[in-house]
Amino acid sequence: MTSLSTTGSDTSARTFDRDDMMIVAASRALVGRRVCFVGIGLPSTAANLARATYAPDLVLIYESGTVGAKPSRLPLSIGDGELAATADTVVSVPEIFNYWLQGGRIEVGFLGAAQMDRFANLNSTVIGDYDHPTVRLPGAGGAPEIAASCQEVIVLIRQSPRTFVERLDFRTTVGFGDGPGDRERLGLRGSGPTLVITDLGVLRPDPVTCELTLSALHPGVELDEARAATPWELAVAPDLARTDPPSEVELRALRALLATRGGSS
Amino acid sequence: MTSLSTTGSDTSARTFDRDDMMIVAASRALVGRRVCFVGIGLPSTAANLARATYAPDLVLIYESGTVGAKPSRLPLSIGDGELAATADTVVSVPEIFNYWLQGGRIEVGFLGAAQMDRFANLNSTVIGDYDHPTVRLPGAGGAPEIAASCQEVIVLIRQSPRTFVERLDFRTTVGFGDGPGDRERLGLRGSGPTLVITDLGVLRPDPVTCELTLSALHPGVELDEARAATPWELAVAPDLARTDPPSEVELRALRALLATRGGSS
Amino acid sequence: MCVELTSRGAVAEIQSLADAVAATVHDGDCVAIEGFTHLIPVAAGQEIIRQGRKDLTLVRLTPDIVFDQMIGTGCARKLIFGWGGNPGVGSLHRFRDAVENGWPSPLELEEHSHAGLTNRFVAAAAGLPFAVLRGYFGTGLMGRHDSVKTVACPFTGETLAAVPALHPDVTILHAQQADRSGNVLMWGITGINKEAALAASRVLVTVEEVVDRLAAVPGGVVLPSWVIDSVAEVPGGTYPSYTAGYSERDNDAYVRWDAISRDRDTFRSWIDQHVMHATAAVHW
Amino acid sequence: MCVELTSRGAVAEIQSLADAVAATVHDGDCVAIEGFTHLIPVAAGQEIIRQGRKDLTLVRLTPDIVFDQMIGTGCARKLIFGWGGNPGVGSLHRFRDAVENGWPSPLELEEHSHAGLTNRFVAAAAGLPFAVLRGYFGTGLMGRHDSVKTVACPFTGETLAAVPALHPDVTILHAQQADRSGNVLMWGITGINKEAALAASRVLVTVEEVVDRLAAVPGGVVLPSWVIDSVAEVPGGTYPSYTAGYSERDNDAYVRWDAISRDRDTFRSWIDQHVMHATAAVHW
Repeated sequence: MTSLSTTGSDTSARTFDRDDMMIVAASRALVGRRVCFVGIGLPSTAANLARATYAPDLVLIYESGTVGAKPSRLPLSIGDGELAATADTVVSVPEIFNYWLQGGRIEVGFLGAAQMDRFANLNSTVIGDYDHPTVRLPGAGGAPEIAASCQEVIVLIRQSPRTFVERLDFRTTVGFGDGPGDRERLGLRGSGPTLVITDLGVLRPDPVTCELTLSALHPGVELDEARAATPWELAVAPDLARTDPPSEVELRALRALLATRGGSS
Repeated sequence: MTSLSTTGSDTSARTFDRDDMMIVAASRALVGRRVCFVGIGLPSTAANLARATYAPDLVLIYESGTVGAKPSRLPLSIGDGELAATADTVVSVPEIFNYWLQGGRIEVGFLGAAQMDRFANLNSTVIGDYDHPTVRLPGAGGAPEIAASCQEVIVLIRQSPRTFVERLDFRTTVGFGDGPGDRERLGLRGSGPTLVITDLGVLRPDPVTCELTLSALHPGVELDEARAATPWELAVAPDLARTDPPSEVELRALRALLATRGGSS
Repeated sequence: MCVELTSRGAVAEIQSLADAVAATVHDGDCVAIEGFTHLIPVAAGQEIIRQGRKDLTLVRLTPDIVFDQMIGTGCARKLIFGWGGNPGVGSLHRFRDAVENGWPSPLELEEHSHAGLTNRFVAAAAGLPFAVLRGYFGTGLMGRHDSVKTVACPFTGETLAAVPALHPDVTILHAQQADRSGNVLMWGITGINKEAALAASRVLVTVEEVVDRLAAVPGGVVLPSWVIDSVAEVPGGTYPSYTAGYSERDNDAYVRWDAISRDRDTFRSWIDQHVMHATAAVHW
Repeated sequence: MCVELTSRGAVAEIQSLADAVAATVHDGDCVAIEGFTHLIPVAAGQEIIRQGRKDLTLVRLTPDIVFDQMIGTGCARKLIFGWGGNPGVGSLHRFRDAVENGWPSPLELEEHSHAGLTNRFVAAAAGLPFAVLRGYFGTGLMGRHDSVKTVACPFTGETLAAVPALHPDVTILHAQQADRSGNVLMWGITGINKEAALAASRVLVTVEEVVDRLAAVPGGVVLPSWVIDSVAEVPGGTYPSYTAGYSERDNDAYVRWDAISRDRDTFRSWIDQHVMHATAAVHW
């Protein structure tokens, strides 16, 4: 993957790759948010980067029951001892799902997936037919209810014809279903995916059609590349923006965070 | 109330009244039981007497969430600090009701009431009409579900025409409902009240009719007195027994227990 | 039915008891005051009396002395409850007077078993419209109001009882400690406190003390600041109930209450003397 | 439907891991092995492999390495689960091989979301035939098996998802401590452990140590001896998972597992070497 650098600098501290940009963009999306439901991997890195930069009071909730975790190093699993040790409180799994998530107390949930369609529905179950899959993926975990009950959802997914698909092999998690009104019909109370952050740019649902619309491109990415990575006719916002590259502060904090990853990565 | 003494003794340690006999009889009913749901008052005294005598490993569960309480003094409320401090674990009220009681884990529950009918249904809600009561009683509390979900129920109630009634003013708690088959029809899973201990004797439900049948008289009580205290035609077991008077060991343990009651009584 | 999901405005504000009650409790509100035989926020209830709140729907598994006082002073229009008595002593005379004689005003009752009312809180905390339980069947509590219905298990066909979620406008609790960010710690018997807090639109917690760092204790239950609106430091605020680690239950006061509350005039002069002219926790 | 209420025979028996597994786990059983990313009873699962149990229905929110081993050695006929992966690493290759290629035997799947399977345990622990949740609607998980249905709220008319109670024949857990009476203490992330225990007919708990008196720790969860059947002392019994206060997660072992498990022969010789000839917790 090509590395880029922030404008007018050639120090290595300012070199970043597309994953870095994705994580930084996700961390920025958390500024002003209060309570975030976090999974391991990019979401956890982004949420902890937000804590380390512009959202020091962000409350992190992990599915394992840790509420208000303040890890000093990046956790490697959602049940990392560091999360429990630094949490305001550790509750049971039924309580996390029933009282905290379903109770509507979580502002933002982070999700990833193997496939996403234009209505931000997600597949993390199988590639191929369910009963005779080509690739059996891990499955739903907490994703369906995170997408149902968080007030907003941010999807982090790399953009390619393999991940952006016309038709999901399996719908694990509902974004906007088949389009406008579907979330309400299905009784899903949160607003759904308000933001999709990829390695190429940022997409937001159209307020009328619910279809994902490219609203920003990351530095060094041209519209043609985003279009090529999308098997459907990609909707593009008239005021297509350019993501600010990671600042020196953001990159330094990200490097410091990644350096804390214990064990193997 | 007249005091009696155990056979052949005139020491004051062996003097007992009818409440003592009731408590001792109830404590004996717990021998061989393992897990008991306890309310304050006579049930708590009886259960703790059982622990102090013949059932040292009896697990006491109070509605306040204390599981395995081992109070060294008689509690004055079900939320007494002594219960929490000596318990194996203290759980929430939803957990006590849903997991421990409704989950079917309690062997014996103790209940009292203001009124009882011949099918051991109980009233602890009102005397008189519900909407214009003569006496507004405290209400149901945990009683209906204790009666529904404990494997067996023991009722402790003083026997008089005021407490033993043809027709309850309000049915707070189901014993055997309107008779055979009613518990099953209502979906009540425990066996219901298998034992009613009064200040005069012991009643058990007839295995066929479910009607309470006098099976034993306490020392010093004659059948006529039990009949006079019962407004309906009291069924009497053919092998009507005589309760053994409290032993010296039982009375000494009871006195010691009552002496631990802190504050006012 | 889609329910609007909204996040709370901010972390808890630490304020005086008077300010906290003024900010969170309004005439006509549905007010749950919990604490199961322990951690009963008596001082907060008495502040509601001082502020003259009216028309409240009061909710509590076990209405006891503080509810007797609130009912006797005319704060309540309706009571949702499971067991209303003076624990270990007997009747609540002000409650009885309201129900039996309509004094000082009639009191509407929505009466449940403990398990039933507990599950109304559980459903609300869990963001569900109802909860299922084994209860009520065959009792006179069924059919007396519209908050108990039945539901069939879609797997076994079995009929079970259902109760609707109960969302108080405000839940009031007492806890041992809050930290300076407004995170709250309670331990010992915590009853239905967590569910009552998570069920409510607003949460007020009185605490024994505000500390720099919450204690690390076995059995501790933490409510994070961001689910609480107001915290007020009220040492001894549970009297004559108790706060494990801080105070003991005054059993004699419960007995004294029986005498005080039997007579309307005695009750009123007690309220005048002990509640109306006080500003914090009242010991008597 | 009336369910028979029966009390357990006695308090927990403290026995060897081999005896405990032999006593509680039988061919054809429904076996829940829990521990949410922490306290995973890996050694107990490996003892089941050593004893050659067959035809098991395995239940776990998050099947990981130990389930991969049990599936790859042919213990399982069916899997009830929510998320089956190698956390932080990727796929479970033995699980994939069973699902994708039927090796060593086909594996029937009953797949849920975490919230759904969680509530199957909750319903069982609570003695209810089903639980209600907001979930499944609009997803491919709905209608795939008969363990998700719908139920209408009798108060609002709203349609919600319902899942049936899950009663395992045996639930296996790991905890930090047991006392000599068989009371068990666990702390840290305790996941669905309490509900899984209370849902089951039999309960086996492996512990780091048997002590005279359980520690008094914040966040401790106690399961009393009278809801447990067997306790076995297996220090390090969660490796490569961890036990807070006793061991740390071996993250590298999870990565090594990826390589070991990719190839059937490598997997089989690893099992032979590390599991079949061991008697207690296996470190590798």
